[in-house]
Amino acid sequence: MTDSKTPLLDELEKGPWPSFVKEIKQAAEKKPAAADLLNQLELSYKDRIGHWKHGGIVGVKGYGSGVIGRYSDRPDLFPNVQAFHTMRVNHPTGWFYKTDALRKLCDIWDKHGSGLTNLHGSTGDAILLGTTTEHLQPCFDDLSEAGFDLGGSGSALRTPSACVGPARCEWACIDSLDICYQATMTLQDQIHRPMFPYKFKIKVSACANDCVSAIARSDLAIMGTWKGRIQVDPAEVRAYADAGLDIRGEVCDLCPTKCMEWSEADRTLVIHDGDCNRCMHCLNVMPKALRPGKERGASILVGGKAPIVQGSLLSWVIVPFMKLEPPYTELFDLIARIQDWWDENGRSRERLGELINRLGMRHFLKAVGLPAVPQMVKHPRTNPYVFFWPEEIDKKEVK
Amino acid sequence: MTDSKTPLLDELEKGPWPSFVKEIKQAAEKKPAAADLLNQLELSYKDRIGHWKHGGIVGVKGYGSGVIGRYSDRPDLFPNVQAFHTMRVNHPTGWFYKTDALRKLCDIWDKHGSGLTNLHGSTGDAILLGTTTEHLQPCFDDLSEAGFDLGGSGSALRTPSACVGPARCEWACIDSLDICYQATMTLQDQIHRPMFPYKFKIKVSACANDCVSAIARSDLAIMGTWKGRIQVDPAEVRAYADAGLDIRGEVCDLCPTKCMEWSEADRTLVIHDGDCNRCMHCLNVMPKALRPGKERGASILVGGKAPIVQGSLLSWVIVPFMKLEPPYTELFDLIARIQDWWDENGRSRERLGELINRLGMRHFLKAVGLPAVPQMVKHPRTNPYVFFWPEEIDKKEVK
Amino acid sequence: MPTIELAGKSYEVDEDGFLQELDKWSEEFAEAYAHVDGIEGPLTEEHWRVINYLRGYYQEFGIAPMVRKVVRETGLDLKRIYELFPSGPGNGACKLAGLAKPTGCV
Amino acid sequence: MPTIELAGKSYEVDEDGFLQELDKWSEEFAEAYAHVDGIEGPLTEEHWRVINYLRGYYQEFGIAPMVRKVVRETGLDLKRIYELFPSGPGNGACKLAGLAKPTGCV
Amino acid sequence: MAKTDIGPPDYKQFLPPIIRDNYGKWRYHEIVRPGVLKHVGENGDVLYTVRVASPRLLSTDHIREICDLAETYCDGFLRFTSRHNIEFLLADEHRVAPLIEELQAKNYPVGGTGHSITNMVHTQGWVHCHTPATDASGPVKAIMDELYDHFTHMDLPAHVRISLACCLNMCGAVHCSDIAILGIHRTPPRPDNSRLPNVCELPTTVASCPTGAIRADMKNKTVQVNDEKCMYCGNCYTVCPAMPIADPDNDGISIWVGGKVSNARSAPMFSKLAIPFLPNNPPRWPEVVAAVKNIVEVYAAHARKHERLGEWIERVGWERFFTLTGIAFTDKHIDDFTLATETFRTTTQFKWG
Amino acid sequence: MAKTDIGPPDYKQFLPPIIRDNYGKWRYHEIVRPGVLKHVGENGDVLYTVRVASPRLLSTDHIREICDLAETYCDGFLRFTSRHNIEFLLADEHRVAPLIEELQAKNYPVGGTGHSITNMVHTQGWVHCHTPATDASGPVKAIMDELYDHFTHMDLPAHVRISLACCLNMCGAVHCSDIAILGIHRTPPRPDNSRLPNVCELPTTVASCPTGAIRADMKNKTVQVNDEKCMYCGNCYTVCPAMPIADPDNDGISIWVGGKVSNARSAPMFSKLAIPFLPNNPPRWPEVVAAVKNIVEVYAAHARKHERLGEWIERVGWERFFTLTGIAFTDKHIDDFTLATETFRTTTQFKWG
Ligand code: SRM
Ligand code: SRM
Ligand code: SRM
Ligand code: SRM
Ligand code: SF4
Ligand code: SF4
Ligand code: SF4
Ligand code: SF4
Ligand code: SF4
Ligand code: SF4
Ligand code: SF4
Ligand code: SF4
Repeated sequence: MTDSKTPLLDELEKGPWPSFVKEIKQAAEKKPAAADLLNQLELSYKDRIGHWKHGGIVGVKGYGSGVIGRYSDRPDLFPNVQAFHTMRVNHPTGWFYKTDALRKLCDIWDKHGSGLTNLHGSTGDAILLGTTTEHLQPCFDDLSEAGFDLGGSGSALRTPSACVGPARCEWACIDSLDICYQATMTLQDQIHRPMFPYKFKIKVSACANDCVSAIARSDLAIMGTWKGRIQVDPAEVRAYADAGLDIRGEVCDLCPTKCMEWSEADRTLVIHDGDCNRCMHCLNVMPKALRPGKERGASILVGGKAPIVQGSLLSWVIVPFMKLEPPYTELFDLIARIQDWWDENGRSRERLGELINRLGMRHFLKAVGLPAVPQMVKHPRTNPYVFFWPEEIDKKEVK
Repeated sequence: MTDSKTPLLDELEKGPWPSFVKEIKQAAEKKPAAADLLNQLELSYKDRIGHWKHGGIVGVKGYGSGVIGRYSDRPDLFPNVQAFHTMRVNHPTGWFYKTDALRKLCDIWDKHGSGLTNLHGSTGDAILLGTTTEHLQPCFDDLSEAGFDLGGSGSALRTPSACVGPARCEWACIDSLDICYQATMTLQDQIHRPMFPYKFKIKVSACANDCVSAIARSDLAIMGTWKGRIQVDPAEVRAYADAGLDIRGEVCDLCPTKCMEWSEADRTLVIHDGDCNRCMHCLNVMPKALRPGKERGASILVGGKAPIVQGSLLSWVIVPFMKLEPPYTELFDLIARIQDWWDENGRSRERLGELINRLGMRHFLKAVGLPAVPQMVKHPRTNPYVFFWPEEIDKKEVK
Repeated sequence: MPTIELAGKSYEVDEDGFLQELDKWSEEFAEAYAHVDGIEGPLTEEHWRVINYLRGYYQEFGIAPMVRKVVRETGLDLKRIYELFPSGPGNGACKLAGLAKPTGCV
Repeated sequence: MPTIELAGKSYEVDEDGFLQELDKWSEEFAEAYAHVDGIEGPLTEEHWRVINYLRGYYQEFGIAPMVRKVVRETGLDLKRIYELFPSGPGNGACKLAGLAKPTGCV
Repeated sequence: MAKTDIGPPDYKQFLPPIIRDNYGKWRYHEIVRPGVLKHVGENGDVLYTVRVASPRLLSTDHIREICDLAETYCDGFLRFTSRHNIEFLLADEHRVAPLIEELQAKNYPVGGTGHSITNMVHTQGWVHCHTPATDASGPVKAIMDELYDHFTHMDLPAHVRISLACCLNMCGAVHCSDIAILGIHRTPPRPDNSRLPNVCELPTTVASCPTGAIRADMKNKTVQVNDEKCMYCGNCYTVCPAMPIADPDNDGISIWVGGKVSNARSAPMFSKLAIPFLPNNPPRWPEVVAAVKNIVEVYAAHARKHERLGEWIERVGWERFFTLTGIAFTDKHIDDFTLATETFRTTTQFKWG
Repeated sequence: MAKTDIGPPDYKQFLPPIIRDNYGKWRYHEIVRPGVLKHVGENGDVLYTVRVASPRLLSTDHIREICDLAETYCDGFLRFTSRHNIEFLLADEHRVAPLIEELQAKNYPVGGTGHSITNMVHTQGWVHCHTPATDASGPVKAIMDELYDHFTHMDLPAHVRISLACCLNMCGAVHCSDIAILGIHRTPPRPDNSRLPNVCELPTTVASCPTGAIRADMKNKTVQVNDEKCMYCGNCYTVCPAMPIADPDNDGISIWVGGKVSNARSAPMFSKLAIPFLPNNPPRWPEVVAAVKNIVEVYAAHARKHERLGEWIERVGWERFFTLTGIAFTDKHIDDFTLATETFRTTTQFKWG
């Protein structure tokens, strides 16, 4: 054995996948905090338990969010991580960077922090991993100077994110990047100054493939889709067939609505678009031959979240189709109405989906002014416990 | 218009479907109670409201169930239905009768009651509709004399029922009639003397077609099934094809597991029995060609019920396969363990399914001694809220 | 509502003979009423064991106990209870004990 | 646990400066502690409006009120509250009000 | 005193000889015409069954007439089905036609087999129950008059099972029917505080409410109903007579579709809400009859062979169902009870209508 | 003082010119080899993307190295993906091969496109969080070392998305992953009654418990945990620091399978429990690695092309999944939370195994 102080972690330098241990060691060369992180982590590997204390509430002036406080429970052993807060930096939409901007981030972080980052956090922020309370404000000042701002944390709007969309994808039915960016800019106050019952997440995917997992991970999911016929290029369809694609087996048979027919004889593909539910499968398999329909917009869904407290939720359709063009007034108005209802009625630590579930979808729809449509449900209710509104009841005096 | 006293009900004598109004009028010729029933019903049709008081608790000696008490809320107008109780007579299993027995029932009911019946109630009893408190005991005495007994009501075992099964059906995988009859006889005490938290229903269908709706309407459903290969008669398969049956379209394509292949070329049907889930569809369409496999038994399911209180439940698989041969010891032992656990833990008016739901399937399985198997679930849990038994936990002292 | 006369007092009862003013119950009521439900002779210690248990439970919890509880707590099996109260614990014993008429499941 | 000296008294606080013995809170504590959170000068009526509301709510319900409530009940909008308490209602105002450290959602 | 606990008569004594001989040994069956089943035993024996509709509510004299028929044609053997039809059991093929002739002469509908609409399972309604929100026998009669031809002809894509229950207790077990007709109340119960303390158990009454709308008022030994949380299920009335709920002006009928019980092809399914409310309009409930008929006809026109109503809807989608039937979708169709989230659409997969 | 509320830098300034020119006008794409996408614009422009794996936890110096690469080959333009991979964006086809060459020389895995296993979404673990039941980066590294070839080769039936979350908060949003690795505690929290009154809000703590296992002890201003009702979710610890729950001997990992997010073919699905518990065995978690590998290999051997893990299981049935993988089915797999009844098998349709 070596006389390494981190024999367990050293094991994780081996193997073909990039090693986070190497990263920490690299930073540790310059940064005592990174070195103590390594040492504390080794202890965790030995003890099989974390060595951070609970919580921590620190921040920068004028903001209530953007920093996660963290303190070691063994400051005696690891004094350089006694305080080891992370700063959540709002990423540029779509996670696009020019290197000069990235380098600036690195410089700032070398100046103020551990030299370790997460690119990116699973909400999407550029996470600067580990600094002390004293460095928070100066670090923020430098970030701001460099054109960066913090992302969300706490009971705030969290940093919205978007799929790469129109920047690099042929299927984008909406401008996911612009919508996300405009939402981020418009709702700055909500991001920085927590004022909701709990966190609120917005994600934008420009088609139903949902490359940012909007439907699973956001309280409000905006997902591109289209109306009308899928655009078919018959020649390219034949080209796929010629190239050996089994169109019946790989496309038609897997179409969830079985609305496609491939005729081997005359080598044509017929799509009964009225039955298509725009699942994207056929387009995914034959991108060169099929394109989304021309009338484009988004479905809006709400309620998605991880399990705590009532169990995980996938988002629910509340608007089947909304045209989305700048300045996205209809969308932002709707978001405002939704947040207002939630903020007014939600209990502490109650996500939007849980509130709708507790009070009933009908109350939500009425409050935000949306009509009930069958697209909102997999199927109508099976239980007979139906409420009627007072105005629907015959008011004749009951004997 | 006529000068009928029942102009509204008279409307329901018209039309091709048999008329219950005619039945009541027929009985009314002999029975004042039937006449007042007609009159009270006419009032209900006028008022659009029932005219029976709440509840009523009457019975015969030694029994706590079998009679539903009923009193008119207008005895002033309809004195002959002031008391109008129904007696639930346990039907002969499979609803088979010889006319002499049926005639005996009629005679007894003409002597003691309104002359009106329901053949049958939706639990399955022969319902004698309407008599007075005084007549209950003598009527029961006569019934008993004639070889009939009362069925269940209240927090008791309800009259079990069974599909026609082996008596007239080629698909019967178990002797539904014998099982039902033996259960009825063995559990007499539970039927007549309510002692449970709530009602308990047992139904037996001899195959998955479930002609007595066991899966939807009973706390304990016994449903015939088989293991091994479906018996195929290739000649008869071909005969169906020759007669014009579209075997691919009407059989294979509708097979839920897609485990059947029909080759038009060599006119043979291949079934991948390992994938078959014994849904019955192919046998239903080609009864002459396909028969259930040879190793037969039943799946046992529990928990089915109507919506009150927690919402409707369909029954849940708890034993995928049980051989069922007289004297059905394994079955009756299991029923006893189930009822015992329910009776011990159930709250008042809590059906078995609701109790399992409240306490958790794992507690139920442990108490009744059944192993967990994947056939019990549509899919494993999606929430991470997993309990471990104390004995599964490492007991080392927690620091 | 019918009225019934027992040992010189009058009680309001419903069609099934259940007391409609529960606070009017007394031991005399039960004794006098026993015959109505086909109980011959005076109430025995076993009858009283059931009645007292029912009343105690009802007073404590506001509901009638489940049959299994009655059996366990009185030490009388169901067969015996039906011998004591031919119309059963619900119709017979509860009625004598002056409990609200059992509802729910019929 | 760090200890902090304010106006001659010593208080146990956690790393973030939250009071660890809630019953030691006093108006003097709040006044003396204000500077720690970057408040210049003495606490104003508006500061006290927020602090008193927080304390009253906490005493009544055992929890800190949600931000919307604070805004509504104090009549101070969120912007003003951040002016009064630069580190915000959770970190700043609750700390001075001597409430338990807000947890949950970070 | 009468013998107790003797149980029902042993059914075996009621089985006709041909059934006793072929018990468990049937080989296959055919439906030779609507209402007539032919079962063939392994040994070649043939049993004919003639199925006729019954109003279920039968007078003793009518039963005697049925007995006469059974004696004339079936050696006195007959049975009833799990859906209240009457089945005449004949070992002798030659008696089948004469039986049917006499049945038709006497206006007994022969049918209910195969891809038809068979008898409606139903309940007591105003005839005998205390909680109904509608009548049972009346709507059944009115509906079946209208659907009569679907009983006597096997002209539908698959079996259609229609059931009716007059209140949410669902004695008709309508929760898994192709089409379910369900009586519903629409106004909260009205606690009678004077009677309540003497006739109701407070804890039971409170516990009876699925939505927690009832609070016990311990001081007055009565209860209070939070009208906003009450969805009129009537369960409190079931356990507490002093909480009447019937309301002639607001009681009525809801229509549910797409349930099934059999495991054939698809797993059993619950019925789902199609029409939240139709008025009680006796004696013939024209709105209800028209609604049921519309659903049946739209289904008949669009479903594929062997496809039950619910299977058809699952295939084409609920949005299409509402479009094709012209039924309005409302917020009442959206679940808000305990498992509601399971019914919300958690995918962008849907059709425009 | 710093300017606040400026928001992130405008992404448009970071888009390479070819993207600005073709923004919203891409026509199709191809995967020219694992890790290399070719997007073709309507005007014929071609953009190459080279995707490489990242450990996500990056040192500034390493980021600078990445910047060097981007400057050499991509005029300084790059992006990160929603699963933490790095994408080099090249307008010039000729620079693709040299870039890949240098990447490989520097041990950057190129891949993660198409029917492969791409980077694992994951969380903080022992590196930075206070509630983890396991580490995050360590298990990810160990698993991806083992599945490395599936990153660099598109040799699976469909996309396989693996995620890890170190506690039930599920910051890795593992609830909809093909394979999810989830840290779990297995012993109840241990309230510290001396600290609790000063650091926790009682109502919040009580409300935090999904199963109602916590009761407030008003007198002592603390709480009591009913151990039998506690399923160790740790949510009470999140809101109340005085309820530590970590337990080195009983914390560990559970494995979940069959979730997906996309709406392609099938609707999004939650992941379902496959293995309730595997021990924390640092530094390389061999049991976890073996379990994940087994699932991947069984899936690869049996699923059809384009069939996601969950789609495959839905087709063959869960009973078959357990048989093929050899994973034991236990009572823990059976749901007992609020929507449990929806997961029970309400049909006799099942396979024997
Ligand atoms: C950093 C990050 C994980 C990561 O390594 O990427 C993270 C880290 C924490 N999350 Fe998270 N969450 C992160 C994304 C998520 C996501 C994923 C997402 O946003 O798409 C989820 C699931 C989606 C959702 O919101 O439902 C998520 C669901 C939670 C929850 C459970 C919330 C719920 O309603 O179920 C908590 C618990 C809480 O809020 O108290 C939580 C709480 C936490 C806390 C603050 C721990 C706590 O209880 O106080 C963690 C701080 C870790 C640390 O020390 O740095 N985190 N958290 C992610 C944020 C980085 C970023 O800003 O980009
Ligand atoms: C007579 C009958 C309807 C009929 O016309 O066929 C019937 C009639 C009543 N049922 Fe029922 N139920 C009848 C079969 C059913 C069924 C169907 C079945 O058994 O297959 C169900 C649904 C299946 C189930 O049990 O879940 C059923 C579910 C109920 C319920 C709700 C139970 C639940 O757990 O959800 C109640 C309410 C209650 O128990 O308090 C109820 C209560 C009642 C009461 C006793 C009313 C009450 O609340 O006190 C009705 C008495 C009517 C009367 O005045 O005669 N009845 N009841 C059926 C019994 C006849 C027989 O013995 O053959
Ligand atoms: C007589 C009866 C059983 C009894 O013990 O009384 C019965 C008898 C037969 N059923 Fe049934 N079923 C009977 C109620 C049921 C029920 C229960 C119900 O409707 O309440 C069901 C479940 C209904 C549901 O799924 O909602 C039922 C679902 C079936 C099925 C499956 C149909 C499907 O595709 O879903 C078959 C198979 C078939 O017909 O192809 C079947 C087939 C049969 C066969 C062909 C069995 C046989 O080989 O003898 C019998 C003649 C069917 C016919 O009418 O064409 N039987 N059958 C019941 C007649 C009721 C009636 O009067 O109409
Ligand atoms: C770069 C990225 C978006 C971004 O903004 O960062 C992206 C980019 C593309 N996705 Fe994606 N997807 C990306 C995350 C996702 C996610 C989210 C996730 O995994 O967390 C999903 C949902 C996953 C799920 O369902 O669980 C996702 C589901 C898809 C699908 C649907 C796959 C399916 O059959 O279920 C397609 C279509 C396809 O590939 O056939 C798709 C297709 C594509 C295409 C082909 C779109 C295009 O034409 O450019 C892009 C290249 C795909 C490839 O890797 O082969 N992308 N894609 C993400 C790359 C992550 C990574 O580093 O590996
Ligand atoms: S979500 Fe759709 S539009 Fe967005 S990147 Fe993915 S495939 Fe393209
Ligand atoms: S998008 Fe999906 S549903 Fe529509 S045609 Fe293509 S495969 Fe079928
Ligand atoms: S359930 Fe099966 S065995 Fe019984 S009668 Fe129906 S089809 Fe025949
Ligand atoms: S019984 Fe059902 S699952 Fe089995 S082969 Fe026949 S149709 Fe397929
Ligand atoms: S459904 Fe309701 S109203 Fe109808 S019989 Fe049953 S309990 Fe009575
Ligand atoms: S009717 Fe139903 S919902 Fe309304 S109070 Fe009574 S039990 Fe509750
Ligand atoms: S999953 Fe849990 S332990 Fe891991 S980072 Fe999120 S909150 Fe912390
Ligand atoms: S760990 Fe979870 S289940 Fe256990 S007491 Fe805490 S909140 Fe409740």
